[in-house]
Amino acid sequence: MTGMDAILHGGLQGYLVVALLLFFLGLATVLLRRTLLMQFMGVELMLNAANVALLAFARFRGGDAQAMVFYLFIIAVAACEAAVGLALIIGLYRHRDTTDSDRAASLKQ
Amino acid sequence: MFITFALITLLGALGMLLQKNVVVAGLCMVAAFFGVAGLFVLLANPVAAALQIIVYTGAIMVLVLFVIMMLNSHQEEEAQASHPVQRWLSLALLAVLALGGVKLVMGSAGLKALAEKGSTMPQAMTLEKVGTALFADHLLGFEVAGLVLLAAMIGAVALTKRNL
Amino acid sequence: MNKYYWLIPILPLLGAAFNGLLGKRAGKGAVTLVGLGTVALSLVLAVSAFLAMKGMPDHRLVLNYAEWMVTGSMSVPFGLVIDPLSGTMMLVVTGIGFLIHLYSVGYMHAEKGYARFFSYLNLFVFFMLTLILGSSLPLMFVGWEGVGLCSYLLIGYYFETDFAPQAGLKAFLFNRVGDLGVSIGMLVLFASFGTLTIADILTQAGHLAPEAGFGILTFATLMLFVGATGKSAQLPLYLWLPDAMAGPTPVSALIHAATMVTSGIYMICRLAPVYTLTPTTMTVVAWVGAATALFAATIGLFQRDIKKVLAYSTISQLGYMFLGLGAAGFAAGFFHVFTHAWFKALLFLGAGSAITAMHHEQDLFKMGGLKNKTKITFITMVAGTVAIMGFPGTSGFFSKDEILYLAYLKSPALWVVGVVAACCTSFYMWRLMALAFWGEPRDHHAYEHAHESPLSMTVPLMVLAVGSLLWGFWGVPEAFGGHFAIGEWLKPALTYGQTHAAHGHHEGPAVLLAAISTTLGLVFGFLGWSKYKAGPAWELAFAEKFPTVHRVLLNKYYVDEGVELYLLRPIRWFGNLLWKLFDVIIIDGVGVNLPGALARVFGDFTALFQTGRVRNYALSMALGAAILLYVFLK
Amino acid sequence: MSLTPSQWAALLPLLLPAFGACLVVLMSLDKDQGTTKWIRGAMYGTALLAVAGSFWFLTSLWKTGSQPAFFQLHMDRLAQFTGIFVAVAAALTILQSWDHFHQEGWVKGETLSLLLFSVTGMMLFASTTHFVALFLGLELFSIPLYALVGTVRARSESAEGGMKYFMTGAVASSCFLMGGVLIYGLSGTFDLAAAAGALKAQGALLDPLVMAGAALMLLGFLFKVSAVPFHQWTPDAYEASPHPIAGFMSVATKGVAFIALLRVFPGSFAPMGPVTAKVQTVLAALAVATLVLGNLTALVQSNVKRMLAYSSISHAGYLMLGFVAGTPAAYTGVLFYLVIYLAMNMGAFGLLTAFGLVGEKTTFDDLRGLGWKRPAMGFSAAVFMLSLAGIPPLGGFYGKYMIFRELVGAGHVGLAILGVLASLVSAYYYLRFLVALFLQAPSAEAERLASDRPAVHAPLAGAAVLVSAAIVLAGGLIQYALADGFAKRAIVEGLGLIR
Amino acid sequence: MTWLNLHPLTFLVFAPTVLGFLLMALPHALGKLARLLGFLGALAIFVLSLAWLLGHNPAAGGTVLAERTPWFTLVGLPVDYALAVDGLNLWLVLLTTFLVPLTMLGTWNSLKDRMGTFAALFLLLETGMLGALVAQDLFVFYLFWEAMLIPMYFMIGVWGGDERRYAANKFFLYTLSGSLLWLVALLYLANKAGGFNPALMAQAASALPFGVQGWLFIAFAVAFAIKVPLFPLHTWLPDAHVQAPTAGSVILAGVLLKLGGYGFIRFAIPMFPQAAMHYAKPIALLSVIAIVYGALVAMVQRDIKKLVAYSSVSHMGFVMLGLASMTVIGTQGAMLQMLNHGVSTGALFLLVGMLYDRAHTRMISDFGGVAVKMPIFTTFFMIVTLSSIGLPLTNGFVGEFWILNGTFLSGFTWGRLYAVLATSGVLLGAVYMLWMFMRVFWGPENKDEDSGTHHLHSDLNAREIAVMLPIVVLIVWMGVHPRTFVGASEAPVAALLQEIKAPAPRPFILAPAVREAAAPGESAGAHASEAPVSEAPAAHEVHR
Repeated sequence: MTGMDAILHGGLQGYLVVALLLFFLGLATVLLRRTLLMQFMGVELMLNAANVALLAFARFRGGDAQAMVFYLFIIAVAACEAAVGLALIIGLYRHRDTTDSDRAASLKQ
Repeated sequence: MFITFALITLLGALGMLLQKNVVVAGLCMVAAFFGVAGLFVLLANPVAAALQIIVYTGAIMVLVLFVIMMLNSHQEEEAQASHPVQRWLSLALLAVLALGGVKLVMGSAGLKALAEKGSTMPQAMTLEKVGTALFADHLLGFEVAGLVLLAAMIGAVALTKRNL
Repeated sequence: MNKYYWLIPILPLLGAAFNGLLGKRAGKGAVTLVGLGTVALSLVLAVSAFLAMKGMPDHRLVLNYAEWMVTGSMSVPFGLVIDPLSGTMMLVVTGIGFLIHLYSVGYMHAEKGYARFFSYLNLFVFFMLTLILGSSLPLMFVGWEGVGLCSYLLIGYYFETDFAPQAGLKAFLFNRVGDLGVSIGMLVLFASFGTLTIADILTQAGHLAPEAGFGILTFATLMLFVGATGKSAQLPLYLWLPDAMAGPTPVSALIHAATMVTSGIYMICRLAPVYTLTPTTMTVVAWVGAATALFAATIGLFQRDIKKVLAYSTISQLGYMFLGLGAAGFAAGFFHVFTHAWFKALLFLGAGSAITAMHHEQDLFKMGGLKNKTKITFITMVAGTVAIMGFPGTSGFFSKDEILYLAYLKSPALWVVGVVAACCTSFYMWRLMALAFWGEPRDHHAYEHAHESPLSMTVPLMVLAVGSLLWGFWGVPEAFGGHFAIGEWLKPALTYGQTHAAHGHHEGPAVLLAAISTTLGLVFGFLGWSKYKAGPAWELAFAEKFPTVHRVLLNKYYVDEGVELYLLRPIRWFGNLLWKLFDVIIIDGVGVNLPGALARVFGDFTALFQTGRVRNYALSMALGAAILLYVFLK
Repeated sequence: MSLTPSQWAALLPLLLPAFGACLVVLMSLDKDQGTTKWIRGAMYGTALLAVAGSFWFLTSLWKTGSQPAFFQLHMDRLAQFTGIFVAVAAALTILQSWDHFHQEGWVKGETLSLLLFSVTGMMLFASTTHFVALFLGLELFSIPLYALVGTVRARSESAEGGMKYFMTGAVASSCFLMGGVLIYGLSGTFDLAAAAGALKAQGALLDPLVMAGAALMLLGFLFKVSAVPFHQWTPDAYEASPHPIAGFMSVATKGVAFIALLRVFPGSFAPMGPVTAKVQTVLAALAVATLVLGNLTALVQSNVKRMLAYSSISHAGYLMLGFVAGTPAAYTGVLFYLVIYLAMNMGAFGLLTAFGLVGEKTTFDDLRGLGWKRPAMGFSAAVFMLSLAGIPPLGGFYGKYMIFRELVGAGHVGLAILGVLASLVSAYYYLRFLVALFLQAPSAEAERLASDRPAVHAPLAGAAVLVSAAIVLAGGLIQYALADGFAKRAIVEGLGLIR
Repeated sequence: MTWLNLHPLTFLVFAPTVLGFLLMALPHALGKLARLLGFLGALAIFVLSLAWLLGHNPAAGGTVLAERTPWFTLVGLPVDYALAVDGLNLWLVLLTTFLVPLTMLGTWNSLKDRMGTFAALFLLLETGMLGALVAQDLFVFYLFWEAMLIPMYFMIGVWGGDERRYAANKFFLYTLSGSLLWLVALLYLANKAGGFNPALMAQAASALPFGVQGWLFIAFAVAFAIKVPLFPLHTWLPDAHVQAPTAGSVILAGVLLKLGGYGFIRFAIPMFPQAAMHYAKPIALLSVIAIVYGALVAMVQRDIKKLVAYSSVSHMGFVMLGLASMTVIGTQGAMLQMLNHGVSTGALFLLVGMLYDRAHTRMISDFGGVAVKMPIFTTFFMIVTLSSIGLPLTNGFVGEFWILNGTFLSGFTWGRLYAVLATSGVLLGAVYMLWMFMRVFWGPENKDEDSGTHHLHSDLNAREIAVMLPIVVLIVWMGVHPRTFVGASEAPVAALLQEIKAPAPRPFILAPAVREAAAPGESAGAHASEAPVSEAPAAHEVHR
């Protein structure tokens, strides 16, 4: 399989393209959305993109268990980030009564 | 199959990006996660697929949705009236990066070689393999991951609760 | 005895130190004793040194005592050189200096700063002797600047007044302009001769042909001459001298008539062998001298302040001396220095005596009729006046005549200028005499209390009067049957073995010239006396008839005002411009503060990127990612 | 898998803070932790003890010279150096936080425990070349820090700063992760040193995905060192966090990130020539941007903590110049600089506590005249500020000296000139600190407030400041011991770079 | 005791620091005690330095005391802890140790608070100055050079006038800007030479292309020129001087400025002889401009202290001119002029300080007739003024005379013209100093209620007289027997100039051959200064 074929038919390149696009969609969410929760979801998406790439590589490395272990850790870390991130968002909401990141901009210059 | 799951994933993500309603956006993301889980199945990795659904969709996304409800921020307060520089620069940048990424993937000789070599290699990811690797090679990582979880827990509590 | 000759200048210095530091506590008697005693001792030593010098085969005594400025190729010692020129001058300074010290005892007895005055006076004698005796140009320069300093201090003696400090400052600064010339001259001479020791320079110069080193020596001598115009109040640096009359009268007599102002002439004589090499300079000197003589004489015509008249007269006479020098008559010029020292000191002291008599009234128009009250002063003043006008047989006659004769030989035009100046001199001197001593007293109150001065003041007057009348016979020229003894006497000091400098007298109508100038002088003297003997009425009439001429002359051609307007103000303006524009705005503003301000502006600008919105932060990170990827994948 | 005693000794420095953290958490379960003295004392004592134990084991390890490597850990000299570095920073932070949180009116064990977790993460982060461990270490020290920044619940800015730090940090770690995954994908191993070797063997050094992976990993490090344009979280996070935490972040995060950068790029990736060249190019460009932007923005700050934040950004610029020079001596300079920087910045932030400045904002006006009131603190402040500006004979000068020297030696004269000009600009705002302390009289308002408030009593923070000042002075006086005896050995024996 | 025998210079340099830190540790209330201790310590150091430096002097010009021991390498280049006192710095060291206690005594009551800290900073400053003067390794020199900034910064900033913060910052940043760029050059050269030994660095420099040498020299020269300060890098000086407390001004003028000139003669010129000669002309031109410019600007100042500050610019211009001449006479003149300026301008600042302490104003227009109220003060001021304007037999004359002669004789074509131009500085010096003197001291007493003169109630007291007397003695001594003060530097200077192959002095040759080439009757002025140079340079290379 080469080129477009590989992408379209589930070759390694295909997974990577999906991973990269997912990654950039996540980044786009962070850059374009202003609701903190959305941005947070964008970050989760970016982590997930890394997961897709990781596991795709693992598959093409003959089912590398090392990568699978790393995937577990990444999930754990993602959960941690979720916990702390959401806690921070809640903390901010308590003070400002908003989850609009653009309105949480009193620290500047 | 691949193209289906890939589309589910990407469209879900795109929907999340574009959807004004946060709850709906969250649901779009759940779809994307399902798509990813599908991809994992295609990658002969049912364990990962299961974990993806359990942890991501089941735990993280529920948590997020819960917070969304709690904070009562169903909708963004204003439409996407962000600064045009931010918006257009972001879009331009993302476009360039995405195109560049695709080109990169296609132009990578190493990747191509790997793809060709890897398609012939054994593929299955079993729990046994994972367990061995986890407890033989990554004992340290395992412990550290535990610490990360503990720290995150303490942190989250410290941030939201008056006392432990 | 040689070992102790360094005491000649040092003794007055010690006197100055004593009077300056302890004088106030020691009391007047001690001050007088030390002030006069040190000068007297110095005089005695000077006579001894003079005799010792005469005993030397080549009439030259060079004494080195200690090193001073020694580095690299420069070696300037502390040393003395005594030869006929400096020896004579040394005697004049110590002698007349002593007389003036003596005179001051009377004149200054009531002053508050008695000790300070004597300290300055002694210091002046020290510097003057250093100037004269110094064995090297820098040492001479020590005296040169030092007498300027003393002049400054003495002019500013009445420092609580408005005018005196300014006059002092003016004197110092005009002198400094001249000193600039001397400094440059020294630089050139050192670069030319490799030494600054006078004897070495002169010896070397003696072996050079005229115009040796082409422009260089001309430049050097001209620069030195600039110094001379400053110190000797010649055009264009004469302006300070009239103002210097703000000082006490003995100061005017000592410094601004007899000694310091002649140091310019002395210096040129000292360097005569070098000047001989530079005819261009000599011509310049002659013309500057002649011009000054005439210029100052015309100003002197209508001055009302008795000391001002004498001041301009001094400037004029100094001009004569330079005229003499320029006409290659170093001896003649110096001869006039010598005679002038006597009669001008006499005139100043006489004027001082008259001023004291009139209770410090200096306006001639307010004097009058003093000849009955102050006999000695009157008689001695007459002696001085006839001497300065060149009455046949007096000292002034011989010295002035010699100069005019030499001037004629150089250029008849110089002679004409000289004669006109001489006529003016006769006129204003007799005007002065007539206004002060003849006629009716115009200030009766002052006149009633007028009295003759004490002995300490009149004795010097008498001594000086005799000298004024008789010293001329030291230099009777050949035309009048003499052999110009002073010229012979000074010759070794003026030529330093220079052979080509020995120029014989050309034939010329010497007697005829003398007759013309003397007659004219007498006529103008009589005119001055006759028009004023009854009071200033004639002048007032003249002023009405020719208002412009009178006003211009009375206001000294408005030179002071011109200098202020066209020189000093622009300089101050320029200084302000440099400061406010260049320093504050350009260097500090543009060079120093602007970068600082720009940095702040840029800082304010960069701070704008810190918007506080996390999306923007993420964008900048994405931008950074793009940059990283670009660089890595390029 | 059982560990040998020496391996335990090497692991203990990491374990002790983690144990300490758990213990402190247990103690803080007490409801009266904020009020009961002995519990507070026990919490702080435990934390200090944990850090001190870690320090003790590390120093004894350093003394024996053994450099065990097991699991994914390389407890080599560089790791030991890092451990000591972090332990000292943590100890100073703990001392300062005692006073700071008392001044703020709340004391919580969680902050200490989070700090200790962070310490463990940092030590791990800088002592491994295995990407999995690296990533876990990164997260282990980042996540507690996110929480610590947002921990001042009384202030809305605190949560805001924490949120910003978290959001940007999460993006950066995603990128870092993606980079690592790409490297893994093409090399087949998570061990970066092995990966570099494998890639070289495959001839895949120039593969675009490898390059992209390296670039994304670099991004992760640059974010942590707050290099422009990844720096924008820094001022906000510092301003938001409690003073001691800000100090700890500015010092430890940056230091550890630089050391990990050192270990990964010039260290593990050394075989990858093209990558090294690219890193130097990009660091040169970003260092210029960092120096210019950091210094110029610091120039116009009126808030002391923000000024210090921008100053820490600009210091990242100097340190990056050391990487541009790229010689072992330059890396030694970087380590030396970090040590001094640790003392300078911990000291500078400690001053805020020592002076008892609490509340929303700390402006230069609040500092006015304080130098004379507290002479020892004032003296220390002068030491820190002048050292930050790089004025000899203080420690900060020698760090810059080594870096600039190697930079010039490597032919980057232009960069060196830019660097010194940046120092010149920085001197202005550091002087401003001293101007406020010594050259200005306190405002009437400040005098009034001071008379109302009880006298500041911050003995521990004061002690921390004095210790920091002593380190800075020592860095100036016995610089050779610190540079040749400590930093250089970490580079030469730890990283295996020989000059 | 053995340690002291081995490290006398270390003791001299660091004893002030130790004492200074002790004083700093004294409680605030003991300020007066600290002041006394500081003074006594400084005095002791002066006495020690006199005893050691003049007592140990076996041969004039040689090294008097020296220490050298390897210090550190800091992962690479070796730095030697090398200190030495030789002919070039002997008297500058003594000037420093002399001025410090003298200034302390002279400003005894000028400060009202924080006297202890001030004394301590003063002692720290002394360490910086002494260290920079005796350092024989460029790294060590740089350390001390920069270390001087800190105490001076605080002295100006804390105890200065109304604009003190601006002035202190300006002083600090101005000086730092020069020295930082210089540091880059230093590092560049050190990398080439493999160390900071000046001799090795000079060797390495000579191997570099001329263009590089030129840039390195410029970097050195700018750093030193800022300190001197040479036009147009002088604008920090007026601010710093005016705002600094008296003691700061004295030491700033007395010693700190000297280090710039000293840096040239010790390092910049010997290390880059070719470049130094190449850039001698611009430096000399700037010096001449500084001389005239400083004087003109000084003339129009209204603040006495600012006037003196600008006079420093003018006087230090002479120093630079002398150094640029590259002749023994000129360089020796510069060496002497540095000492002169230290003594005279230092004394002027002291005197202005004494006046300010009494009148609380420094504006010229606030005074008038001070001589009536303070005769002793007036006398001292007069003497120092005369020294400042270079009256013969005072110190000012000899230095300026040598510099002018050296420049005039210089082997450079521009020498003669510049020397002639520079003489105008002597005139202008008299103008601004005496004009100021007249307006302040002479004239009718200013009876205005809030005038400065009105506030003058006492003449100098015994302490102040005791401060001024040594200065007056020095002024005369240096003027009458300058050899005492430059004898030591004669041989090193001559050796240095020979070593760098400075162009031989070019006297005028009054030989017949030259005479015939002349066009008779040409205008003398322009001719003399330039013509022989341009027409027949070869003929004039004869060393007289």
